[in-house]
Amino acid sequence: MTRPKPWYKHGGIITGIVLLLLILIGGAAAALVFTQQSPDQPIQFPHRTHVLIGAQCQYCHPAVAFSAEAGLPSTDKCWGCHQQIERQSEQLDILASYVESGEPIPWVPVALLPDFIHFNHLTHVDSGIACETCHGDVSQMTVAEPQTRWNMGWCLECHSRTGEENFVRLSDCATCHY
Amino acid sequence: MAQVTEQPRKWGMVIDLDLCTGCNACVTACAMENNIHYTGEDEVAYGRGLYWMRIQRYWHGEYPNVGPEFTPMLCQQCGEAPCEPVCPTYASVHSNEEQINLQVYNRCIGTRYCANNCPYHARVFNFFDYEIPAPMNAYLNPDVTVRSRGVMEKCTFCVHRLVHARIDADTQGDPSLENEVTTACAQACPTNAIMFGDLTDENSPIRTLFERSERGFQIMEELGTFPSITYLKGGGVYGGRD
Amino acid sequence: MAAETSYLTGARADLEQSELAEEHLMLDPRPREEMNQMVMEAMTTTTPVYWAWVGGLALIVAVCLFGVWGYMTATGIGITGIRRPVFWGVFIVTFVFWIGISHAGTFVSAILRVFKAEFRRPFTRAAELMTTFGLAGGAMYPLIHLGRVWTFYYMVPYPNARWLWPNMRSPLVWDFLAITTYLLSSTIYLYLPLIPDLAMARDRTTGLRHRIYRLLALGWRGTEAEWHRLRKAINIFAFAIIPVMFSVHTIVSWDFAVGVVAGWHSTIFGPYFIIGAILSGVAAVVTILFVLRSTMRNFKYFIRPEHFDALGKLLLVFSMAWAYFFFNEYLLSWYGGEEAVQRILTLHATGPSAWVWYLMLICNVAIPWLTLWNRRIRRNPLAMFFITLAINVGMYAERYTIIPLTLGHQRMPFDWGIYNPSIFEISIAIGTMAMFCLLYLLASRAIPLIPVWEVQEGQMAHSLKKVGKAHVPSVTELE
Amino acid sequence: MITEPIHLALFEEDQINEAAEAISILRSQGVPDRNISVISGVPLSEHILGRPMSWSRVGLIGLVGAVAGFLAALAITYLPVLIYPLNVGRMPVFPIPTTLVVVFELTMLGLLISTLLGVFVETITPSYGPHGYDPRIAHGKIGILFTCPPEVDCESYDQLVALGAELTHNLQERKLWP
Amino acid sequence: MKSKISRRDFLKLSGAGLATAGVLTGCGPTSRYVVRQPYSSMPEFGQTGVSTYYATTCRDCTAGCGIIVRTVEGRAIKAEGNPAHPVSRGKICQRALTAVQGLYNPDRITGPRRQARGGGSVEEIDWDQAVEVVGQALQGNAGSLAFLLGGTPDHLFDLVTELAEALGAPPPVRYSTLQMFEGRSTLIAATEAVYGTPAVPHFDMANSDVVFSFGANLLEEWLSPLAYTRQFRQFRQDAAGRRTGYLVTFEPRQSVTGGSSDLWVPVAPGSEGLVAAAIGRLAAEARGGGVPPAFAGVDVNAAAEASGVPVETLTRLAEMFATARQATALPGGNALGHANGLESAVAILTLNSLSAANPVSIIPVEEEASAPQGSLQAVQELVDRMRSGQVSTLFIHGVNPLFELPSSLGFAEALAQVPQVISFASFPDETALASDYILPDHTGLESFGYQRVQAADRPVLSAMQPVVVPLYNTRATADVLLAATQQAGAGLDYTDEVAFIQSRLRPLLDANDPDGLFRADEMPTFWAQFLQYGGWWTQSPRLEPAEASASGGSAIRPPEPLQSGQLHFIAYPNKLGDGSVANRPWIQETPDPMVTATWNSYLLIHPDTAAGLGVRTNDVVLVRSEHGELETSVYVYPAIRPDTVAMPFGQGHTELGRWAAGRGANPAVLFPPQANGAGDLAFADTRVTLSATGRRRPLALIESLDGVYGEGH
Repeated sequence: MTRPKPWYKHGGIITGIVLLLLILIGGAAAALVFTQQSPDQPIQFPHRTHVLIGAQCQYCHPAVAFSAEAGLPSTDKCWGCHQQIERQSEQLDILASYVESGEPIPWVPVALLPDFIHFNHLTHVDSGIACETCHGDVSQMTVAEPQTRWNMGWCLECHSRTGEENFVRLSDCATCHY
Repeated sequence: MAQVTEQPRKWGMVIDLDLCTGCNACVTACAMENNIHYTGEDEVAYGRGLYWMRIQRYWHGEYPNVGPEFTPMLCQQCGEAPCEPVCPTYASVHSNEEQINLQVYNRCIGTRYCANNCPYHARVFNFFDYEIPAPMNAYLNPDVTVRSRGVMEKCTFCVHRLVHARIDADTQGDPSLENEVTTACAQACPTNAIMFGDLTDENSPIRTLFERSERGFQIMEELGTFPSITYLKGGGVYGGRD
Repeated sequence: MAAETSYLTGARADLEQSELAEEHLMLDPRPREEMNQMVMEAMTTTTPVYWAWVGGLALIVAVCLFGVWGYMTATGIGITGIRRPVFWGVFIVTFVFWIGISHAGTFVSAILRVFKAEFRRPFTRAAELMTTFGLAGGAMYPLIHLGRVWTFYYMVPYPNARWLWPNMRSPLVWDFLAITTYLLSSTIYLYLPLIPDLAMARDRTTGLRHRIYRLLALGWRGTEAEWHRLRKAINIFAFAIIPVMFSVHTIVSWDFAVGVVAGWHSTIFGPYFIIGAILSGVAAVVTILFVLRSTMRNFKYFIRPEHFDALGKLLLVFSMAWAYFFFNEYLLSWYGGEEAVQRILTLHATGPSAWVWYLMLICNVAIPWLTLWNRRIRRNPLAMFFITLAINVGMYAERYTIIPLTLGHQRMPFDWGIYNPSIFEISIAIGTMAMFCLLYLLASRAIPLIPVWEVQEGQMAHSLKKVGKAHVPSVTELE
Repeated sequence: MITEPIHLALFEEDQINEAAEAISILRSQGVPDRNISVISGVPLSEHILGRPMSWSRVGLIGLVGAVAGFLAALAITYLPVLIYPLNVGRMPVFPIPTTLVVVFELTMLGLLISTLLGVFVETITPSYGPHGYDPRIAHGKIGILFTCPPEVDCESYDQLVALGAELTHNLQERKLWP
Repeated sequence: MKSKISRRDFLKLSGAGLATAGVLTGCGPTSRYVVRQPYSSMPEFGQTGVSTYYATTCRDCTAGCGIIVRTVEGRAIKAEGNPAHPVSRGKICQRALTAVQGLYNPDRITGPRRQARGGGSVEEIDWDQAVEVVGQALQGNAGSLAFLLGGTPDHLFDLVTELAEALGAPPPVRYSTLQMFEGRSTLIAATEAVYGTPAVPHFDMANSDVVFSFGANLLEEWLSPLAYTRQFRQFRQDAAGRRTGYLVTFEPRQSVTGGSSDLWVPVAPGSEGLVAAAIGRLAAEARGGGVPPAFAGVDVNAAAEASGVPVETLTRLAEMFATARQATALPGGNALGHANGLESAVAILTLNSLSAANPVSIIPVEEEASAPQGSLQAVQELVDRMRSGQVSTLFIHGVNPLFELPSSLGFAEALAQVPQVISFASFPDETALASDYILPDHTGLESFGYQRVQAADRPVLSAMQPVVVPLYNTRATADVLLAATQQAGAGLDYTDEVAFIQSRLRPLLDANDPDGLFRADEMPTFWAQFLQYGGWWTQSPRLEPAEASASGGSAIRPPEPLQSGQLHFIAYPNKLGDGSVANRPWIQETPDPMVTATWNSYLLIHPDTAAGLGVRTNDVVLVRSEHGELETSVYVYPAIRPDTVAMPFGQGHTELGRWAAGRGANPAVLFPPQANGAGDLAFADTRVTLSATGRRRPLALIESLDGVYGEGH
């Protein structure tokens, strides 16, 4: 006489559980991978090339010096240089088409914080924080790549290194959330 | 932020009830500054208007010697705020830097405990996602978070202005920039009945009024909340004729 | 046991004995096997009416509780009647109500066990089940009432990247911890004495049920070591769960009492709430015992008028205790003369919602006091059913008075507000009620509702002793 | 472990005195206490049956759990505010009265959960004594399981039967869990 | 400037709403859904992330307050007071604060259209067609043209006046409900009668120690609410914070001003002038030195009886007035909006001459300021012309006559007689939808212009400039008219609106006033500073004390006694003003100061009267006058005369978009078409009867009625 198989050894149930787990894990993994990839940009802007020829970050993103936001360069600014130099890439033709049409270039922001966080570039630049501290080494990037470490603990960790009396101010909720 | 070691400030407000005409300009100014949603007739009628500030109007006397008593009521930014310790998630928390009471929207899970425990009824709740039809959402202030459904909100003493003023003062090396900051209600108030300033600043015009005015009182002082707002009693006779 | 019958001679003694046996379960022993069969029969008998109830309740739970909750999550808490300044309404009232109900099991099975009140034996489990399911219903409300339920985990202390933990100074976190503790421990406390009965059921079932009971019975054989261990564990629980029980409702009361809200800030709230909770819990036990007795097979043997009688006496005592606390709270607040509190107390009695206040007093004081002194009423299960229902209505009204009606009339008359519960809130409250009934219905057919071994143990310990010319029941201390 | 055959002497539920007598007979026959175990449908204390006290560590395990809960409570109350102090309502950062509540709850939670764990662990821990079972136990019968060397068998069997026991020999060891 | 602005591109945060939703719920990478569109060319005056502030002038009433609008990346964020502006001095009222909700109102008219009147077919046209339509209309018989404008003394009025003159058309007719409610024409006429100059006088309240306000709701809606509220502050407290000043208000309904006054005297409607005259007589007697002829004929007892104010009170107040260092009497709309309004105004103004120091002064007037003010009389003449078919084309701008005018005037019927109606409204208001063409003007925050400020202590020409690029396909009415004029060859040779404005600035530039806010050698610099500062004004006050010519005032007729069952009905403007801002949700949601009501109309009624009628707050009553009827909820108001009911103006729109339409009731249907001696509507002479309907419609109140008025209120 064979004992009946316990319920948890039925093939269907095992398959179901395995499938469910796969879906959950797969979904989580896909979400993780997906968020860590650069989104499609209208132009495959080569940050690397521009850094290599010596362009400073603030040349194209000057607003960091006077406002909370970094800002994106206007088409005019791109064209200011690129109409002078030889077009070596078909990406520049895309730029040229935007210049002709006068349409804004629909960049997809990568370094984007939620609405309830009021990050201020000005103060960070003013206190000498280098761009790559947060944005990674763009000299190795084509289009901007998302950084994995942006979370509140990371912000606070850096703030806590500014010294105890500063940390009172820099750990205040209203520093970022209002 | 180059040097950040000076004494923390304590922001405070003085509201002169003798000058308050009850015009409600502060209410609208607050709404327009802080991206406060309108809620519509039915919701207002049911006590769900999102007023961070409201003017209470009581009556005194009998006809014909009858008259209103106006009290602008907003978050008192208590030193010992009853709303703070009851929040399970630190969404209502005291700012050591500004000495005000903060509401961190993204941390709020909507228990509404703080609102029950606020003796001033200064807190309002986002019962729904209130939509502002396009293009009207274009006027939303980018410095102030747009609150979503299910979070508590309240007067912030225009903390975004305070933070921006501090950043300006620090980065431009001009501390006076921070002294000029004021809240939207005080800025709008046609009679200057609402005055805002830094209570730690010796030269601040409101410091004397806040601490020493003989008309000064604080609402529900007996609860030991240590409000940051002093009201100056109105209606009485002081100094002048009659 | 029945060994003493030889002492009794004559018809009068027989009559006396049969009367006593009819009266007392403990003096009406049946062979253990027969009792086992009775319990198993009750557990396995299902009628179409039963399934209709299960189906109906399941539908109500699905629609009124989870459906409406889902709708509320999708649209916002605004579909309730909550408004400024009444930010807590039916949800919190029902929450406190369920937490109160959940005191029944612990009171019956822990306190009565500690004090060796023998009449508890047949219904400890029924009461324990109420605790667990009442808590399950109550514990949902802190989630339901959240504005953003999807972020509820901010309340859970877990390591995170934000450097932020829950605020351990908030009564809501205490609530969270206390309810978690109480839910877990009362579930365990339900489970431990169940093990021997599960073993019994294991030996009498086949198929899926057998496998489940086998798993749950942990290989129970009934050896001395197992009994010893079980008893020790039960003793630890009985003593430890009593302070937990007190702490739970005290902390629930602190949700209100720590506030500066006029009418809430009272040091008496802790015991006041506990007494209220026990009152409503014991009343709910009576209610459910009546339902069990009249619907389940063989239960008329186990649940007898003597139990209603005993519980009725308890209810009367607790009703008086509740009235004492109520009066205390009322008198001192009134005497204290704080304007806001006085105004609230006046409004409770005269305001637009005064009927709630009067309902509370009628149901909690008038009805029990007028009826429960009478032994005949106490021994009438149907009467007790209605009386205890009324007590729970009264306790609901008490919580309603304390929460929305007090919140609506705080220190600033300009900002008073009257709260009107919406259909959605009421539906969710009904939904949890249905969920409680549904779980109970399902459990009644899943586990032995009578702790047979405890009944047998009690029957072994009881005997009739001749004192002078009378035969009186006597209890032998077997432990 | 025990390879010797297991015998079961079953008594009716009201034959407690006889069962106690049977145990002393077995003992006098040279069956050590560890080779006897009593199974019953209601708890019968050792004193009633004249058995050595059985022991349990449930209490100790519970105590350890309580201490663990206590420490966990202190940790989650105090450690986070040490890292990142947040000020609420001008309460002290380490307020003792509020901590007591958390400490109490978590201590009790630790105690109660570990008591269950103790029961569970002790149940699944291999135990001494004959491992037999008879479902009639739950009918209220009292069973005495024993193993004994073959030389003492006949005499003791007779004595047990004389006391009213129903004897079963060579009981199959049944696996009851999981 | 204009071309620069039109080149400006928006930074469109198109996905921001989505991002907010996504992030606040904590799901997913928002960067997937947000597209950020940078400038294709960065305007040199806009920097990313930095606010830009533009000074302009509020157009929501005729006071002409200077405002500063904060813009961020091409979006107008918030209006704030212009600290330099002599009218607002950095302060602001609710209406101006919500200006951005007008600008971004989703119900705006997005382009020129031809339509069937009364909401029939709508046909989008382009601006060339629109200009052609206007041009053809202008080419027709000039005598049959009619322009109906709002009351604001702005550049458009000047342009249309000039245009009408050039075409030989009748001068533009103006109407402003707010000016009607403050009785501005009556005030100007009375000022001419008393001081010899037709102007809006300036009352020096700040330096007075006693102020008697006869129906002037100066804190809420009078000549210049912000300027007079500021004066009130100085009057109420001196620089050291001591309480000074004693304010007495004479009005049947306690207004915001009455609420802030030291003594509120509930006089019978229409008897304010009598009271003023009686006080004048008593004060003159108390002061000695003879009673001025204007007050000589006053019977104090009769005045006391007619007004319901005891003689003792009058005497006490008169003594206070006589002994004050400087006492001011303010003639307000409630006193002037009666058949005896002009005489009352004269009496009240004359009362000022009894003050020890003269509180009244006149601003030296520009020649335009003497242009006719809007009044009911002028509109009535227009209606008569329309009705008799003398008008072929009616141009309407800045006014909503179908809503604002008393319906008893018959404007709606007269409008039907006009073959072509061209509206320049920005919003689909009642009149715009009853027009043949809507050629939408820019809203105030999108347009250029100037406004002459009439109620300041100095000459002020307040500047208007666009703070954002026009949202829609709208066009400045001035540009449309100029283009059409050129098509019609009518001989106005301004290239566009800005050129016209600059031509009007030229005299200021040339005058080179040393006290002017700024001076410049040529127009571009002057223009730039004009826009930058938000206008031109003199740095110091420039007031000429007004000398009363001692002439005898005519006798003031006492008000007609009420017939049985009748009540006085007083409509008053509150936050909603003339109702044109009723489509802004936050002005609707802002509570009324005295009633705390939002979003709807209500009828203020004395508790005793309400009890007699058997109604309580929130009950609906039927209000009936000889000329019409309406239904509204009641608010039992303790500070109103028992024989008077009052109702705010501004609700009761049938159109004007989602937030205004179908809300409340419009008291204009009750007004009689009678005018007072100066041609202003005698709106306060309305008599009504009330009847309860048995229905109940709760008002959206901020207050708890139970809490404030006790249970059962």
